Amino acid sequence: MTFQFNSLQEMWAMAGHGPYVWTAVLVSVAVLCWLLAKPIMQHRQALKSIARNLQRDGGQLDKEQPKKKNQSTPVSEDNK
Amino acid sequence: MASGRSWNWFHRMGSPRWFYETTGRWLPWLWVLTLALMITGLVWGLAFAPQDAKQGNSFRIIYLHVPASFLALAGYYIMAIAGAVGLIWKMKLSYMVMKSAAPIGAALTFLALFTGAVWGKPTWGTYWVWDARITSMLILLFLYLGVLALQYAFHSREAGNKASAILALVGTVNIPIIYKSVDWWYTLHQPATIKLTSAPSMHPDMFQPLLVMILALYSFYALALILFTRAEILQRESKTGWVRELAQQAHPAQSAGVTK
Amino acid sequence: MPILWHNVPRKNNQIAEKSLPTESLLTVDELAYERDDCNVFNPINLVVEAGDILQIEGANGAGKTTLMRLLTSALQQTSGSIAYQGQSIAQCRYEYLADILYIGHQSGTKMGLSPAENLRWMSPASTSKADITHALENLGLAGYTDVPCYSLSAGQHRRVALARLATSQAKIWYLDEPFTAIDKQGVKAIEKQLQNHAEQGGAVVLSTHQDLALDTVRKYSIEAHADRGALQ
Amino acid sequence: MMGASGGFSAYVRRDLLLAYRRRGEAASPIIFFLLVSTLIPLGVSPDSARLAELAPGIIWVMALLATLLSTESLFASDYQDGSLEQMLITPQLLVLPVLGKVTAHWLVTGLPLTLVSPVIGVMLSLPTAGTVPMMASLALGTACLSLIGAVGAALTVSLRKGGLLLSVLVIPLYMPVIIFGSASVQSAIDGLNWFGPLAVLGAMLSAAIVLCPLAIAGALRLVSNN
Repeated sequence: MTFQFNSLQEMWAMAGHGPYVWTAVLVSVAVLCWLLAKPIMQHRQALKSIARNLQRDGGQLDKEQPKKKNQSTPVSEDNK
Repeated sequence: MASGRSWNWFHRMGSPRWFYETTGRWLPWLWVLTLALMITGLVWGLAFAPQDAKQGNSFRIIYLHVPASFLALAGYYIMAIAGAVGLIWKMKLSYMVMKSAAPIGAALTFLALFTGAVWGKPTWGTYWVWDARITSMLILLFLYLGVLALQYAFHSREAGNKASAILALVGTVNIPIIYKSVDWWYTLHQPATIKLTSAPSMHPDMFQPLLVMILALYSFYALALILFTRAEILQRESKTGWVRELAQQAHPAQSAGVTK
Repeated sequence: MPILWHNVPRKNNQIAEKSLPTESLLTVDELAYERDDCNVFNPINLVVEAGDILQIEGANGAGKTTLMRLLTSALQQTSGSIAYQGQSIAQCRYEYLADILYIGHQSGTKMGLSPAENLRWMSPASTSKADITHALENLGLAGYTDVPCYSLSAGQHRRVALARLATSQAKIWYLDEPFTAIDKQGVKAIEKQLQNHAEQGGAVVLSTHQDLALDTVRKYSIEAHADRGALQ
Repeated sequence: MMGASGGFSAYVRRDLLLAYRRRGEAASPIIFFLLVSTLIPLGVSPDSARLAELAPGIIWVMALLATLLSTESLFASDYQDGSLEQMLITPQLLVLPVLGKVTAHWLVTGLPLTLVSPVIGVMLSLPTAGTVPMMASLALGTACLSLIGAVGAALTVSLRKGGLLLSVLVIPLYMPVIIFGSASVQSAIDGLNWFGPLAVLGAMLSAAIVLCPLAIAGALRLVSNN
């Protein structure tokens, strides 16, 4: 395994094929990075907006849970 | 029931929370593995692999093109299987995985097409040739776009999930047929082009970095899929207690007012 | 493959103790339906016996139509069970479907067909031509039996669909807002049919905002689940 | 509620009757087929040698588009007037009425297209050796197209603007059909054996008859409700 080029310049030029190879590399790296960055941003935004909603609802987290449970028991049962 | 216990792991796996917490532990390792493989493969392929006798340095694009094509196709099957699991066992998590797999697969298919076109210019003298593999890739891209478009066409998330799962399954049945047909069609028309070096006949010095790059993309795929799915889980499970706690821990300043 | 769309509802052992009489025509236990992770209504428990006329009440958006579609198995419940004569409708699906009649918001009449053809299509194969004409005439469609449906009014469309009640051999009738666009006389005629059906041992489940003139009607009201309020 | 609505043939007959009542609308794919084929000589060249070279492919592409055009409405009116809902609760396997409806659709679009195609063959100076293979491949191929298109139609039935989306979903799935359809015509013209591609088309049709109704039934049950 040896370095195939005499210098970095030569590697950049790739004997005339440089533009093609490096375009492919750059675009690939960009797309792959985007694929990782996008979910990370989404993740962050989701956490932020959930936290914001919690604040807006002012402690709903504690109040809401038992209230829901009450309501989910059958309310109207008028068979028979 | 005897079967009840052996299916336990399966249902636990279906829990978004379990998935979120478990993959959270894997993530750092997966990041390290992906980056290491990717850097090794790229440097090896771009700088140390010998150049191709006929194609010269342009052949180095293979280190991006082939792994991307691999994962693009495998990704479709992953998406379809996730969709099928969702349909059969009504597992919410697998729909989330399916939904996450679609953009990743579409992006990788685009990448395969793009690198193929860039590679085609120095090799064939033109960016686009109706080569069997490239045509199949193009159809695969359309299949991905169909699933993505259908997913977002519905107001109801559930309807979108089910519809795109069915479409993905139909596509899975069709993919082998499409590939075979396109292959056959290509041999029928036989345009005079230079055949690309196919992997098995490659020199080991060229093949080893390719193997590393394929592994790198597999690892990358797993990483991206997990990241997308985790983001999706947070959005969908935003009403559950554990996600709320998570949000409060992440942004204590914003939810500080709650306790007052 | 069919497993894809006929799932067996989950067992609910909380209510199992409530000794259900097997002869009940329809038994609904803790029925719940989630749409996009939101419960549509509070869990529903009801029993329908032969001879019952059950009116489903509820505000707009409470989930009356959803309930109707669950009962007719056009939708699959998220949890809870529906049993027909003591047997889960997932198990005796075709038997159950052969014994029910459902008229929804959209009545299912084809514009391109005449009322007689429509009724023919929606009636049991054994229905005679005279029965069909008679059923249509009973609902004030005499003289319209052979004109194409697209020349009829909305109320007349509804009447064509409701004429099925006369030819049907189903035990349970599910009627979703049957009186929309129907005039007073029509309502009376249909109410009479409902009563007859009940007296002959059938059952009717209908949703309507109108007060029925029948004295034997039982009412069941459903409420939108708190989940859905939280969304808005 | 079993009755006349049950079964495969009842749905075929009803849909044929409905199509007959709306003849003008039912004929539009055929008219489209004829109209577009007059555009080709205008757009490409009236030179019969050049037309003959392109004819197999062009006829197939147009037949595909004509079928696609009519596929959107396959379940749309049933969805709007509530008869789809009734179909879902008939006490029988859903694949039977589904297959009935698709068969009727083929009888109304694919079959007339096949019968009209020799006329278009003449207009586009398709060599006479290609006429019989063209009709045979269109007959088999349009049946495939109807079945595959119906999957897309079922998936998009509850969407208000499903038409464009339908073509995005369905055209990639159509590709094997068009490859083998036009290839059988082309091989006949070139004096080669054209039964091979036709046999593949037949195999595709039988696979589609088995698999597509399942997908359609599943799509209607799971998606049209929401």
